[in-house]
Amino acid sequence: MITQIAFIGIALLTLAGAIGVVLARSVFVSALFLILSFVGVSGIYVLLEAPFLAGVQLLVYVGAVAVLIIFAVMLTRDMMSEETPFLNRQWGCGGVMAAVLFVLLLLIGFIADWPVSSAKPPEDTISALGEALMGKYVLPFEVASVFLLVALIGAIVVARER
Amino acid sequence: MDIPLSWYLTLAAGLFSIGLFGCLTRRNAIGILMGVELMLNAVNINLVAFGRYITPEAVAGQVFAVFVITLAAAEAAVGLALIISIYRTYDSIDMEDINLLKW
Amino acid sequence: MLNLTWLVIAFPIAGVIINASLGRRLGERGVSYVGPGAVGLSFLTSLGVFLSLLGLPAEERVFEQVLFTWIPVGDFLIKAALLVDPLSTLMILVVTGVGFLIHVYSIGYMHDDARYSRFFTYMNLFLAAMLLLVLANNFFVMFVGWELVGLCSYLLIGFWFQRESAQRAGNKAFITTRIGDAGFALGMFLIWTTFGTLTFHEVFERAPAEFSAGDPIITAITLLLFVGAAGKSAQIPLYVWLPDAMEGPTPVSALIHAATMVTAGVYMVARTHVLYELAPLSANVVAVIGAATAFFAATIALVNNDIKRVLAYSTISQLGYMFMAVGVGAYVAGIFHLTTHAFFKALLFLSAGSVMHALEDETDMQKMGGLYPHLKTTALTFMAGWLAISGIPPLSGFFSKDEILFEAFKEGHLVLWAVGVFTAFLTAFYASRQIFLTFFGESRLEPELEARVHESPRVMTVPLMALGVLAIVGGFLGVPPGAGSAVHRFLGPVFESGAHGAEAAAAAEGGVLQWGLALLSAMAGALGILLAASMYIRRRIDPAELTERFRPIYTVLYNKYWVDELYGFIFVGGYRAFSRLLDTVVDAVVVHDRLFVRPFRAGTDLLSGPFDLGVVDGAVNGIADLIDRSSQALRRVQTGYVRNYALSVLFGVVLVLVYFLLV
Amino acid sequence: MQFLDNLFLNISQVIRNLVGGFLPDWGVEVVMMTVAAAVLVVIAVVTMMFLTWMERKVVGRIQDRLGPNRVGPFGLMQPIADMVKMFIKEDITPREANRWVYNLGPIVVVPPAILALAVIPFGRGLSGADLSIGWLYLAAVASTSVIGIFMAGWGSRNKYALLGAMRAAAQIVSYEIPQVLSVVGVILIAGSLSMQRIVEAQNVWFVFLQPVAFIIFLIASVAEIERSPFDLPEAESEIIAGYHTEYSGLKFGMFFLAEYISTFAVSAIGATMFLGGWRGPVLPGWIWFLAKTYLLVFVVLWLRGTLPRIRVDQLMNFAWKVLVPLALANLLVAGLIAAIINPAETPGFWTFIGFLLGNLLLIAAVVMVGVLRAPEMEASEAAVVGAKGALAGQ
Repeated sequence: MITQIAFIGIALLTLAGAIGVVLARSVFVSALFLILSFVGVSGIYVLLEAPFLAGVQLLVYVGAVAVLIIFAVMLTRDMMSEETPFLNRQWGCGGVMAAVLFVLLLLIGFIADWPVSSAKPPEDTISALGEALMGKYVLPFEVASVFLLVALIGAIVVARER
Repeated sequence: MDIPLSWYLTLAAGLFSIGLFGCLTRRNAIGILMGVELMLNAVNINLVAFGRYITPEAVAGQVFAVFVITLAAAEAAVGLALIISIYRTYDSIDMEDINLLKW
Repeated sequence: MLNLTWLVIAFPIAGVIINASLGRRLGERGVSYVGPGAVGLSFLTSLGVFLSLLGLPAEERVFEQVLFTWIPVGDFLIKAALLVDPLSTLMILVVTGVGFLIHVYSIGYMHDDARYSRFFTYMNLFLAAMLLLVLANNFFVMFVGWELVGLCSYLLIGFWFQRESAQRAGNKAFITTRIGDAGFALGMFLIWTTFGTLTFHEVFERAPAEFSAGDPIITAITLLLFVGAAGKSAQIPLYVWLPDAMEGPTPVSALIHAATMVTAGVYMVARTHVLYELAPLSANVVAVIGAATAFFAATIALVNNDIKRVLAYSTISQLGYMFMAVGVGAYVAGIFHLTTHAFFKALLFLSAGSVMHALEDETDMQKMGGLYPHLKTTALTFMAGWLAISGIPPLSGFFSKDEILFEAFKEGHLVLWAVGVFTAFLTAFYASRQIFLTFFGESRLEPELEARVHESPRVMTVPLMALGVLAIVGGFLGVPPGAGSAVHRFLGPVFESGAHGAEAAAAAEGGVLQWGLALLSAMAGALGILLAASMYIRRRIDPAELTERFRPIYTVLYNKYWVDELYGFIFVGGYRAFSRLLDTVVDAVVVHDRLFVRPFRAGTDLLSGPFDLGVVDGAVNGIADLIDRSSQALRRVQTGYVRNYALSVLFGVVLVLVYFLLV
Repeated sequence: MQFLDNLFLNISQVIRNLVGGFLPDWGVEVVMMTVAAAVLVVIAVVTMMFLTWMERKVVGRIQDRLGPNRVGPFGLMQPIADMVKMFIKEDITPREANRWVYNLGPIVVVPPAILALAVIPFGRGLSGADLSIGWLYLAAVASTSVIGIFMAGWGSRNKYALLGAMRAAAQIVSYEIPQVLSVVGVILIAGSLSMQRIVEAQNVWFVFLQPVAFIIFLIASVAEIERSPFDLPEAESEIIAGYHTEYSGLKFGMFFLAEYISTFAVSAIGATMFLGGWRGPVLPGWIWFLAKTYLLVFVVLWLRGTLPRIRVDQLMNFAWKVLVPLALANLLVAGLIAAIINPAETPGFWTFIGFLLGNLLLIAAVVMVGVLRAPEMEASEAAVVGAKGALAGQ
């Protein structure tokens, strides 16, 4: 009961943040709404019994990605102006298509007979996750770290002033 | 477990569609990037929810969510670097101005 | 120790690798250590294998070692595996032992040759291949060794490739043996389709169980295998390459074309004796061809004047003896003769090589004579070989040859026995002729050459002496004749698997009969020697006069029955005529003109005119026009806005989702 | 003594029993959480007030002054007076400011600081919530503090405020990395992210096992909370007061609140992670904890009274070229040693010796690198000074 109330609250917060991202005139305000949405998703992870992901979500998305986006906003725009019109000319068409997609995804989510299991997640999710990352998934893990390094270098090279 | 799986799927679908809408309609390149981030978050919710509800004893869902987060971080870094580079070249990041690659 | 059998092959391979890669840098001295050293180590290993085999009870002396799985393709599974039993052990002892002596000899013989290290590379490679052939535990690995020794034979015969005759001889050997190899390969295929395996022991276990004696399939297999054996071991009709192979360096002739490679055929027949015992027809063919070859080659050797070619024909003749032995089921006798023959024929060749070395590569015996005082060591060792091959007791040739003849007689092949005895007489005659022409009588050398005649260096004469001792005492392996002798006790169990072999072993105690027969053939040999002595030493009978009296026979023999010319006429000439026919008639007239040129002209006339200009050009230009116009219209789709593309992708996604939801 | 040690736990048990009489289970949980949160907020506010007094006293003494001494005994009532002053000041909003963002800024700044207190173990079993992801939670919460600063800087529509916000963001994002990395060594030894577990693992204080990490943590933490000598975002001589230039009255007070709570929280984390937390002989655990925390608070104040502010270019170089590599090297050494001697099974003494040796080697290596590169560093310093700071130019 209480978790359902919590879910509805967090979900509404998340969706509200997302709508704010899309509809805010100012990109900076968009970014703030994005943070709201990220925090909401973090809450969803807590409800899903994934505390580690919740922490990572905050650390990476709120602490890093959002800050990066805000930096980019400040580096690329004249901060005193708000842009008009902030949507392009295909917003109507795009909106309809997105809505159609939403309906279709909902249909799939409700029609499909998901094989829900009633088993309990492991007691210590963090060690289970750590063992999975360092054991079964060590190769993708290493690839991901190399990927991050490449992205880091690439970002520096691309953004550097020549 | 008193929250049905479909609720999470609904939330993810909504988040995805909103992010998609942002991607399709924002004029600002950073806005598009934010739409992409929303979509990635929606995907992550799905991954973790499916992992929690269908294979709770394995952590595969969370592992993949970790990889997606990694990817998203890298994508944000490179994407924003590109945007800054574009801004230096065109003095604008309005995607309506950037249509060089056309007929 | 048996687990280390692979080392026997590994040492020569190591020698090959070292000499091939570092030969130039090692210099002649280094190569002289590496090449013979590798073989020496291989010999020591073989000795170890032999001793550990002796340590086992007689019935357990079979050891197989799988080195690795080589070709696993579905059912077709080939394992690189070694088979160590008394037969293969004796063979590797002979191969490495004689091979080692010949390698040592080669240090002196090949001294200062421009391609010294390459010679030893080839020799080591040959040894490795031969050992692989002998140690193989299945037909496929044996075939690999078989082909490799053929390759080495080609390389070594043509070693002095500056000489055109050497090139031709190499090609001839390679092509002739290839015909035999084709037979072997076909036989192998037939074994595979019949038994579904190529491993020796599986084939030999299943053959007697599944086929009765005289079964046509087994006969076909054995005949095909014998084609291979005949090619490799120079039997009628595929013997023609061996005399020409004398173009190679003499150690090669000694090692490959006398002691080891040519015996591969005998070895194979002995190895597959189980099959031959199931195919009496094939066994008879083997025996008859062997006897015929023995006689035939001996007659040619009577009149030949080339010191090495006489030995070559002698080799063919002795191989004939061995085939006769295995053909009549006297496998132990055949292998025994193979062993003793390896000793004395290697000795004869090396001694001949020593003579040539002294005479600066002169090979015509008519230009020699009276060399005994100059070349005492060589002459003495040569004479040991001479007496051995002539079957004079108690030298080695006597025991082994007589055992063959006795077995043939005992098995009831009286004709073969008679031919064998007569051939023994011929053998003694031509061997004696060779000795007398070379070392005795008056010198027919050119005077300035005679002054330079010198004995060979120690490195050559020591192997000669070692082989000489072996040729003299080797026969005692077969004493007392029959099942009690060392060689019978050692090899016997291998051949007892066949009922025939057991019976032969039991009846081998010949007693008086055997001694009587032995005396007869020894007398035949003595007669040959006496006849030769009276012709070439005492001059009681003038060889020239004899030639004149039997002019037709002499001409036939001197020209080697014109076999080469016959082959040339039939195969080469026939092929040429056939090609000419194809060229002038079929190709030029029918194919070119009627089939291609005229229809082609007519067709092109039609195509170039209306079709090309009208239909093709029209279609091409029309399509290009169409594409041009439609693309002009379609290019507007590429707006340059990423959002448009993304929207179209989304549209596609929605369509796919709708499809999946509806279907 | 036992009673004193468990004083607060007993109090909570009493409340639980009281409430449990008339509420369902989940209602009890809600009430207990609310009580804990309220207590934490009270602690936060009281701490902030005490710290303002303490700071003025300590810095005064360092500068050979008396500090506040008029209101109450030793001037202890001074914070109350300041608060009253702040309440009655005029609340100004710039005309061009984005009203929503401007007003939300100070409100968003405070929660991260207070949230950090939730997982800090004040005594045995005495923490708001003993999360299994303890340290990750702290890092995540700390990283969100940038958002409020950004909102304040951007919402003010003031160039100084924006510059201050960007400086703050760059500084916090940069120093977050060595801060997190330095604690990873501790987590490696303790084998858990949970704060309580980390404290329980400290038979030997981790400051002795990880001295280099402790120093890195201290420096990075001071930079995180933007205190002197890392107070560039509010460097009054360069950019007035940074992101809170436009704020006044209670909103300005919120920034103050956040800063002092952060100072306390960081010191508390340091005490927990490196100084053995509530562990100590004789006295109750929470007294030991407060003593260690205030020791670290004193060190932070001491730094302010002693060191001059560093330059912007030095700030970034120091983070990325010194602290991050050093933290990585430390992590490598700690990992190697932990792999060689399993700290969970080895007696404390040998663990201590092993890690101490590792750290000594590390320090020796750092000193060697420093000596070798000294001329080069000086040259690059000169070049940077000549070209002015990259961030200062924006």
